[in-house]
Amino acid sequence: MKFGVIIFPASNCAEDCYYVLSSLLNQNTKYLWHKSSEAIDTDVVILSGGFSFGDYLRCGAIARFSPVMERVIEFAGKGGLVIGICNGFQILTESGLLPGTLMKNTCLKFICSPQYLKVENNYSVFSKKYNSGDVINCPIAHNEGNYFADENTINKLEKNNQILFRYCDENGNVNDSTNPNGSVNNIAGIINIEGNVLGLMPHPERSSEKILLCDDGIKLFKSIIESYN
Amino acid sequence: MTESYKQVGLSEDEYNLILKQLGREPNELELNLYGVMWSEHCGYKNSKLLLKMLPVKGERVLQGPGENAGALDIGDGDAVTMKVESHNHPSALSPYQGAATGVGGIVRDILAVGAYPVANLNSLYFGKLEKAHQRYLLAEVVKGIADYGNCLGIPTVAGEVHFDDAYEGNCLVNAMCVGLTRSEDLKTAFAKGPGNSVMVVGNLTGRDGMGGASFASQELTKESEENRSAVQVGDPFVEKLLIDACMEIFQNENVIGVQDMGAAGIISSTSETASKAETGIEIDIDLVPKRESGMLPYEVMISESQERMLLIVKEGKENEVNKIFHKWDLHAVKIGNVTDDGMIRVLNNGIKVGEVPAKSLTNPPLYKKDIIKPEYLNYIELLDYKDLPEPDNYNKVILIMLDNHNIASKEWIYRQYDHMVQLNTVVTPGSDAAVLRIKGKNKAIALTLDGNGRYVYLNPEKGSEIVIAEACRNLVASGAKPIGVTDCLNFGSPEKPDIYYQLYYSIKGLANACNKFNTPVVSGNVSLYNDTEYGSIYPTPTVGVLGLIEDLNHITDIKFKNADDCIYLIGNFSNEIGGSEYLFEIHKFVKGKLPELNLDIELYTQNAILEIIRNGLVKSCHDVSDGGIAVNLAESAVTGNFGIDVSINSNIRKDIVLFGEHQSMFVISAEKKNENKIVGILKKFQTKMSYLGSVTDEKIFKISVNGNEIINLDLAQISENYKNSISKMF
Amino acid sequence: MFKANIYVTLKKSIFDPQGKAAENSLVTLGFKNIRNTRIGKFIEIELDENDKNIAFEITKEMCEKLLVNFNIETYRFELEEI
Amino acid sequence: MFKANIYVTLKKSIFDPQGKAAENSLVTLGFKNIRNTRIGKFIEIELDENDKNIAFEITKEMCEKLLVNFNIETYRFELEEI
Ligand SMILES: Nc1ncnc2c1ncn2[C@@H]1O[C@H](COP(=O)(O)OP(=O)(O)O)[C@@H](O)[C@H]1O
Ligand SMILES: [Mg+2]
Repeated sequence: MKFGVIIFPASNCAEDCYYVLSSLLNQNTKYLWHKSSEAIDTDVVILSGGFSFGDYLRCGAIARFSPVMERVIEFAGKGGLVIGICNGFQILTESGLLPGTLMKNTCLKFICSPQYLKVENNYSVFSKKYNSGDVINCPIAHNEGNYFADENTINKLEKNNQILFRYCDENGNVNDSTNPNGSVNNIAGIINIEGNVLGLMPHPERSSEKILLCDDGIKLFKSIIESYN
Repeated sequence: MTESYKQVGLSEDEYNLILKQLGREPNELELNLYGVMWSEHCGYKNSKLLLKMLPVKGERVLQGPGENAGALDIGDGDAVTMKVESHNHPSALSPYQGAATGVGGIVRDILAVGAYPVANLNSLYFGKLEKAHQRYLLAEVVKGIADYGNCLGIPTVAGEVHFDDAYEGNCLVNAMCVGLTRSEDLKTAFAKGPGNSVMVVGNLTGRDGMGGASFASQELTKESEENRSAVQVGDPFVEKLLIDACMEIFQNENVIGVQDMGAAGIISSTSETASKAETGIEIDIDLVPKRESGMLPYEVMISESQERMLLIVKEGKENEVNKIFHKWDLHAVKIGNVTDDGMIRVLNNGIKVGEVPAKSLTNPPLYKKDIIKPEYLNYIELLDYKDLPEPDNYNKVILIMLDNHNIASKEWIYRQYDHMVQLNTVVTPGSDAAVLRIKGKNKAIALTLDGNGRYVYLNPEKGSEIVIAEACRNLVASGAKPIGVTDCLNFGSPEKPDIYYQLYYSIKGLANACNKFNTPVVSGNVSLYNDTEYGSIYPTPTVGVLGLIEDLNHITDIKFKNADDCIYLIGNFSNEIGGSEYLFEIHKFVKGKLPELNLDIELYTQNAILEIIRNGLVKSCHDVSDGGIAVNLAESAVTGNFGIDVSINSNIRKDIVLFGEHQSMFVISAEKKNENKIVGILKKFQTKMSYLGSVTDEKIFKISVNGNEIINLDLAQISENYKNSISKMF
Repeated sequence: MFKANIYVTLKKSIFDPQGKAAENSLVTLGFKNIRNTRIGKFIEIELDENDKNIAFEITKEMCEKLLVNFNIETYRFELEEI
Repeated sequence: MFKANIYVTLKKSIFDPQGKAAENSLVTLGFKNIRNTRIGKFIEIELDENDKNIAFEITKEMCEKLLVNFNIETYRFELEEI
């Protein structure tokens, strides 16, 4: 399976994703340059975390206009798999590939911390290797992870099972006290209606190895690889 | 002309020296260049001779002081580079920008030696948080460090924060950066090869931080508070591009020398690189890409615009270099050439506007003063413990101690730092030291940044020895062998005899300890003139120490891991509590004798601990420091989420046993079955241990002294006081 | 030549934690009689364009394409001759 | 009752990396004839105060005490009766 990891100026988690895919999972992985307007020739595209264009103006707002994004939109339209992690999620919402907006955390601070997530369902290509209802640890590190969308949109997301991950505690409780950033309905990650585009604020690549925290996150990547084979 | 030297911060003698060296009067531009280059900040006039006491050589030293950052060999051809630097004055005036640009500056120092920055650390000292302005400073400084470092994708993995009235008018913000590279790829800052090109890369040059360098060498006064153009604005986005572009450019041989542009911008980077290489540099300021129009030549020369670097590039390779910067949406512009005449020659649109010998700019007069013992040191150590009432409720005392901001968890701060990016941070903030694994190798590095102004104030030499010893202890407790030091000397005005004495003896103390532990000083920084209307800060050397862990299995942290593990104490009690947090918090004294430190015993004990860790015999290890054994136990219990049942025997006072900051002391937890093996190893190092008790499933924190139970608290309460003390201030 | 002064504000219906935090601090400082504090953006751009109508169109387009996120924000602007 | 519209901008001499980045992006999007893009804050506060002079003083004080960082920023405001 071929993975492409996009490098936007200041996407600082691109190398981390690359490392997990190529060194830990032995996948054929390459970088995609933000200025490239060539058609995407990988099976999966990853928009990694970081601070594309310094997160100036609004997170993801400037990156969305990079030439490569036209290609990503085209690729997603044809059913290609796209994952946006953290800043990548922000770029996906700015570019309209996913609904909603990531606003400032309600605490108004950057939060870097281990974080429990509830896997809402395992029907998605991105969550196959989990069981529905699993509680996993997947760290967060963001200033703007407060997911917002209007009621209508939220209702649709709920109804269509597009919410893949929610913030919770160690025992899977999903409520205000287990919501780190103010996201509507504790939303941590969603997919588009077609199911081929995933955006999530937590960093699965940061919990992909036992020596660092835990390896709960690697199953997300393994889910994709398995569904391809 | 005659009096204008004063305006640029030079003395009459210094001005006369310039006249002699030039054989004529300097013009205004030239005078300004001397002004910044001969400031303490750039020229180290008052400190350079003292710094010679520090050991700088060792089998692992690849690059010592004199380069942008020091470098140490960690085996297999890998090199770790590091440096710490102060941004105290800018942070006092504009805490957010001051701290942010402090991070930016130190990262460029690491970049300038050709290394990829892998970790940031910081050391922060403020007045007490009960005061609104100090809360503002803390919040802004932390946000500045976070916003800048997080954007760069460099994990901020460790540091220290202290609160004491001594820093009320003059906070300390020291930033440290650590880089990783291959030994053969280390870069130096030499402008070699006449004919080669001098290029500036990165951001445009504007009127930022005009005269910041000489400004940082003056006391803060009401007037300088007005002088606010000295504040620069950071652009972490461009810095990140600069890092990525430089890493790419370093892969070929076109770049001969690299120098970051920090204090005194173009003039310091050109004169330093030329002076080191015994060459000269001619530049035309008209070629410097500027952000503002109408900048005067001296403004261009000394501007402290951030995110710029100077490159010495092989003649004819300018386009290749520019191409790579272009790819990253940056420019690389040729502004001049290396020459062979030893002069820094400044042209403006082809017309010469100034010319001075490079070496004369980089060799200011060096001063050595008489060393006169300050009056206060004659009585500060006098303290009769009989006058101190012994506490009657130890539950209350330990809760107060944990609630003390100097001791309480710093989680509110480090949550704001991305400490995980780059996927190397094995031990995250909140333990004794941060541990980063080296990808693809079975080894890791441990890092800490530490200081103790109160100790150094009470006894500059001993206090400074303790600072190094304690930093090394943090590494050892993490399973690492300390291998090298970077230091930042934060002191008051060296023109005051008391301060000069503190500086001298502090450096001597650092040297004693570094010699003993074989941890040479590979880089550092000096920040003097930390005085305000209220007086000088405590003399505060902060030291960043690097440790090496040669097997990932040896990585150790402070958390208790399993119920029924045994808790042991290693080391001996000291009967002195001068300078301790306990004495300060409970009895409100800053006096007395420091706890005894014997450097030989310290070294044995550290080696013993390392040996038992390497034999896989310990579950957790934590050194005794601020707040003593009681706080040490509470930290391991809270972070591991276990109770303890411990009893200590000693014939000294209970409060001194529990809260004294005994040196060369560690607490470990281990399985009972390993006890004999541990004892056996300790014997070889002439070190003893005593059994204290055990880790328990019951969430109760129990300590007895000489058979009497004097502390019995719910872990939840201990945890509440320890964890929320700082966050509840905001 | 015109200068566009663009005001980007959060939609009324959207909670503004930053405004709330600033308001709380102001109240703590003793400014008791204040409410509905909102913090938005004030963007200034100089346009090298002499026709006011064209300048108007350009500014509008910049807002719609990049400067404003219509999920959560709204905007208005004025043009000032310079 | 008054509403204070407060405009906080970076001082002219201070570099505005954010404005620069937004401008670069606008230029790439084809808006070529623009310059000096600066991004500041637009703060709205409602004051429960009927005397315009007092409202003026209060607003000024809020700016000076909290809302503006005089190291790098400057401000102006207007009051709107509501
Ligand atoms: N306290 C110190 N201990 C050891 N080396 C020091 C100390 N202070 C400064 N140095 C060394 O002196 C040189 C000049 O320091 P500095 O002006 O801070 O460097 P830079 O211009 O790279 O910021 C550096 O090589 C630095 O490592
Ligand atoms: Mg340097």
